[in-house]
Amino acid sequence: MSLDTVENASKTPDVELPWAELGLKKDEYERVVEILGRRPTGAELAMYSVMWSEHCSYKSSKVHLRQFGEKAPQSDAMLVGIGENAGVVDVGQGYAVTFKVESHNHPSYVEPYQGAATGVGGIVRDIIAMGARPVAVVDPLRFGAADHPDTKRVLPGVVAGIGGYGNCLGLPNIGGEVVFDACYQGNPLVNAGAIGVMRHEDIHLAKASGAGNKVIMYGARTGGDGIGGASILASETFDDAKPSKRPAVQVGDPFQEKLLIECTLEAFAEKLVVGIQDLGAAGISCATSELASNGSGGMRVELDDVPLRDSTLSPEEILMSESQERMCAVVEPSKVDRFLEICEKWDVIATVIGEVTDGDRLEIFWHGEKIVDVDPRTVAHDGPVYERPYARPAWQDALQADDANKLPRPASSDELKQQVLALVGSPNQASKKWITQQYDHFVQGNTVLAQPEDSGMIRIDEETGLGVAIATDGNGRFAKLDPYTGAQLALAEAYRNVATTGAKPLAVSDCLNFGSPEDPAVMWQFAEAIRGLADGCLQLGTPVTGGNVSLYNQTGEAAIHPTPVVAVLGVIDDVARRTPVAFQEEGQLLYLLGDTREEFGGSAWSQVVHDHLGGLPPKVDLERERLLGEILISASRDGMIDAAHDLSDGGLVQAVVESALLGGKGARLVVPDGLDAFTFLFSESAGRAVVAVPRSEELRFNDMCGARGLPVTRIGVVDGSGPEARVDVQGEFALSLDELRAAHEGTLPGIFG
Amino acid sequence: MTARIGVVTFPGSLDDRDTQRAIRLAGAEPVALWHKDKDLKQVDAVVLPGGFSYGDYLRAGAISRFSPVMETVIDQAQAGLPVLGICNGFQVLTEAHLLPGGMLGNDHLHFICRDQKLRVENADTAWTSDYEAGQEIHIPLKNMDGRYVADEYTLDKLEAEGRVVFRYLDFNPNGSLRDIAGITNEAGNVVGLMPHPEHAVEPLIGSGRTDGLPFFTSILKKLVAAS
Amino acid sequence: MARVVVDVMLKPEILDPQGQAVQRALPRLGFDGISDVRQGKRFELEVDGPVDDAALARIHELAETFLANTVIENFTVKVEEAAELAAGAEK
Amino acid sequence: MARVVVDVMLKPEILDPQGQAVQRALPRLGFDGISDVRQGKRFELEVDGPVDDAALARIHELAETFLANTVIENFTVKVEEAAELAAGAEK
Ligand SMILES: Nc1ncnc2c1ncn2[C@@H]1O[C@H](COP(=O)(O)OP(=O)(O)O)[C@@H](O)[C@H]1O
Ligand SMILES: [Mg+2]
Repeated sequence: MSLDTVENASKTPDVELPWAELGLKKDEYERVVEILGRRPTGAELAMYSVMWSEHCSYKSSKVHLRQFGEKAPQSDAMLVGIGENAGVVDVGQGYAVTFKVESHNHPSYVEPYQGAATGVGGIVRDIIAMGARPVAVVDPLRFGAADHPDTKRVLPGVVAGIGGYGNCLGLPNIGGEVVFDACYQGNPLVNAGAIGVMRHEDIHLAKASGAGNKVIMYGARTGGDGIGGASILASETFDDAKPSKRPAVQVGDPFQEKLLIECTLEAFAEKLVVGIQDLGAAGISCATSELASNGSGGMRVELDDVPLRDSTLSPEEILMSESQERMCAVVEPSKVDRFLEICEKWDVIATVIGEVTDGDRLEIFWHGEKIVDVDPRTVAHDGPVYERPYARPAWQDALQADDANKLPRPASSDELKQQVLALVGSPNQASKKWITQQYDHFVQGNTVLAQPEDSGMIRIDEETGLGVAIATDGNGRFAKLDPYTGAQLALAEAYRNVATTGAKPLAVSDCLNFGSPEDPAVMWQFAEAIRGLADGCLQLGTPVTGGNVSLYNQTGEAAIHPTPVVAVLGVIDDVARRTPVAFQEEGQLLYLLGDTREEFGGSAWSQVVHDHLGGLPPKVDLERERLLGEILISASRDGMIDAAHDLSDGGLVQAVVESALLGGKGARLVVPDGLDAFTFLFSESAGRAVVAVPRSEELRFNDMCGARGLPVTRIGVVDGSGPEARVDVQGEFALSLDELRAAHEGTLPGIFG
Repeated sequence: MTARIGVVTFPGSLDDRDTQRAIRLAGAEPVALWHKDKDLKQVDAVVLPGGFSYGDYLRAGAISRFSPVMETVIDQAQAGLPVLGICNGFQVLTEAHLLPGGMLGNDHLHFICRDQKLRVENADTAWTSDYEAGQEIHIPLKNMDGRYVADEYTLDKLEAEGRVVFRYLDFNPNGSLRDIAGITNEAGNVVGLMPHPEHAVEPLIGSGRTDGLPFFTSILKKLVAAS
Repeated sequence: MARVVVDVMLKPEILDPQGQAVQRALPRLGFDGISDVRQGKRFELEVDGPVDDAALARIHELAETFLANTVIENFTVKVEEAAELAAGAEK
Repeated sequence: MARVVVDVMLKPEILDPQGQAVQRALPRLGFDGISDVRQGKRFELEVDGPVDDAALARIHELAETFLANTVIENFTVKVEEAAELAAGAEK
């Protein structure tokens, strides 16, 4: 076909374009025609179709996501909010931290290694684009049943890909999740998060301003991978029946990305960059239209100047290509030479591909002809907005009525003991070491806490000991039972995990993984989860700084559990005060903080022992979470506790077993008055943690909790080490650490090793 | 008087800054060296740090080994300059034939990151004199291609000449022959090992131990004594 | 016993970072005149029994479902002749 | 333009865990009758100009000094014939 220029498009209004194949709906196409006042060129159509896809335009989610802004708590810490590549938070001493979580679910099912690897690559470029040096990654993951044959294909590949990319970039992996549930069988969730650190003055934004400034593309050459718009295809139901719909997968080059990091940071340090944008989904279409529409003027791009890996690519393909490891910078003309020099130093290919103009149009040329002439705002920001219908599903009542509290409980101490062993050895509760030891925790030499701690913690200033902590949590089972509460429970857990290590929670990022928005039941789950999260963040005073929505995680009619994953970022003045999970010393007293109720809906116990999901999730009390957090932070700052572990899935017994195994020290537990042993051990009531208090601090610690009104119960003592060490629930049973370790650490190697 | 210890940055080096920090904590002066520069800036010793230089593409260390800086390092190492290769640096040293044998992918085919127990077998090298022979230490290990291999003749020779410097204890993390974690050349000035001593220099960070610091104090003492 | 070789290469449109890294190193090593390098995998399978059409069909299936991920890779299956085996012997 | 292929395989006496992993997986996938699998690397070099003896000698040297580490690996160099190129085309 001959080149479809703007001139040509005006002259030939009746030419049929393949808008449907590119994922546009009829009314959306008509809207494009209306905006342009003519039919789009092929290149323009390519841009609108990728930028207006669900993945890039958030067309189904936008109306709900607004709540994060509307309900945002007043926070002095927020330096850059939602809308940029990633949010930025002030952590004091002149430092700012940026963090974000993203999904790479669909590609990771098709090609687990590369899908996961490029997921890490993408999130890290978002962090660099803010001006920050990436300092750590986290990876919340969800797979189908652990013993399903396809999980053996997907999980090892995903883990190797995350490790392969992150390790090669030199980013310590300091946390994440691994959850197994049959609902994720055809739709594994591969979320990846990254944190970056910069000085306040180094914050950079994605905008192109200043007429005459040059637009420089640098990094990898543009190739034919990812064309067909992985972003379009991530915007539709994943349907095995249509292999042609499988998104093209790209191969990542972490080495190239490492060079990108170093050369970008060097350019930032010399103040060479006016605006910057990474190339992710929708490639050049996205980068140019976003840079231009966030800036003051227009932009003119010579597409011929884009370095290509394949000279046969058409301009449409170049615009849509999602080749990895590319960035776009806006640089003043006088600084271009220096910028290119730095790229050359790092062996990074860099080319001026255009410039910022006075006008307000984005114009793209190919072989001297104008093939795109659009208002960039219409591409980047004026995508369609849907008010999708939503309705509480008919089955919700029945699900909630199927009360887990009525399930048969262990009838004898021996049965209780067997259930404890089954729980700590179940795939979801088992040690994730087989996975996390494939990740580098040590690189950069600033890792204070990493897996399996409650939160990962990184030192950011060697002199003062300033540090940041991050935890990611989500519980699709809770969210299925009640999406509003489920989202708040995810928030509460991540918040608690951060506070348990001694850091003060500051801000939130999220990754919202759901089924098809075209299903009103899914849309209801989505709306409820957002409402819950936004209300929760308002109450806790932790603003949402950004995040990601992944819809269409669905095969046929079967959607995944609604799975909002929440990341909470915290700050700690001096990392020397951090609190670890492991029991440190024999004789220290164990206290349970918070209230324990009969709450088993969605619990690990109900899943492991009864393969049951029903009832209501645990209640959330965010004021209590805040109080618990304050106590944990004060106790760590003032040296009143030597170990702490938050209680979440698996309840108290899971937490005590983990702390005991990590420290190599046993525990003697006494069931407190007013609780039966079963509820004491397995309840999943929120707002709780267990702490180990040195005897010398007992009074002070009790006084503090009493004065603040936090319920605190003495439940036992750290006791025993070496081969004799046991977890002894007095009057019920005792299990040796060896036995517990075998159950807890043997599961994943048994399946995947 | 202190010693100047160079740390080479190859494209894809990751632990270069960490190694500089370790050198500083030991009391010596770290000097950044760049792979495209033949000039060693008159340093008294060189560390080739860990990482994935050139992405470990082709073979770990294979491309870096041909960098301009390595021309000088090879010459001077043969003339006695103390050189330490950590992880990727060790791989570069075997590719450059400054140390015998080769490095292959871990036998279990996964990357592995753990706090590794080692025995110091040779405390007479330029980099290990602050340890005692037979001492057991813990040093973080993290690698994909950590399997040390050499033919039987070479292995026997290394053993006979006391050139096995470190051996894995309790657990062989990568299938290295004869549990070898680190070796030295005949002169004892060039040492390579897979574990990362630079990540065991501060009590709060990483594994929480400081068993790696003696590497850097050993070389510092030797250099100061020599000057 | 016969040897069947399965070669697996990234599809041409897919980025091959390894091949690129090798190619970029060549000029430094003093080699020019090589305009492209692609790096792939070679599997040598020792097959018991005769390598007839049925055996080859099964190996083809093995390559397609396991040795290669056809989303990003192409493969070829070849029987290595005795002569070739000798010629290509270790150097 | 011609294509020269360099195949690099681990020396036979060196453990090849990748090959072994493939071989171990075969029964699970329902394949038997394959007694050994070795996995190596295949490099496809696109050579400008004629592939004469001089060019081959240089590629041989390239393989020996760079593409293979002869401490642990063996290699072979082959010119890929046009016929083969066609026959071995994507499947
Ligand atoms: N995929 C993963 N990557 C990194 N760390 C992980 C991953 N999965 C689990 N972890 C870590 O293992 C530990 C236990 O996980 P989990 O039980 O989910 O923690 P919690 O219940 O405190 O949220 C945590 O430190 C967590 O960060
Ligand atoms: Mg926790």
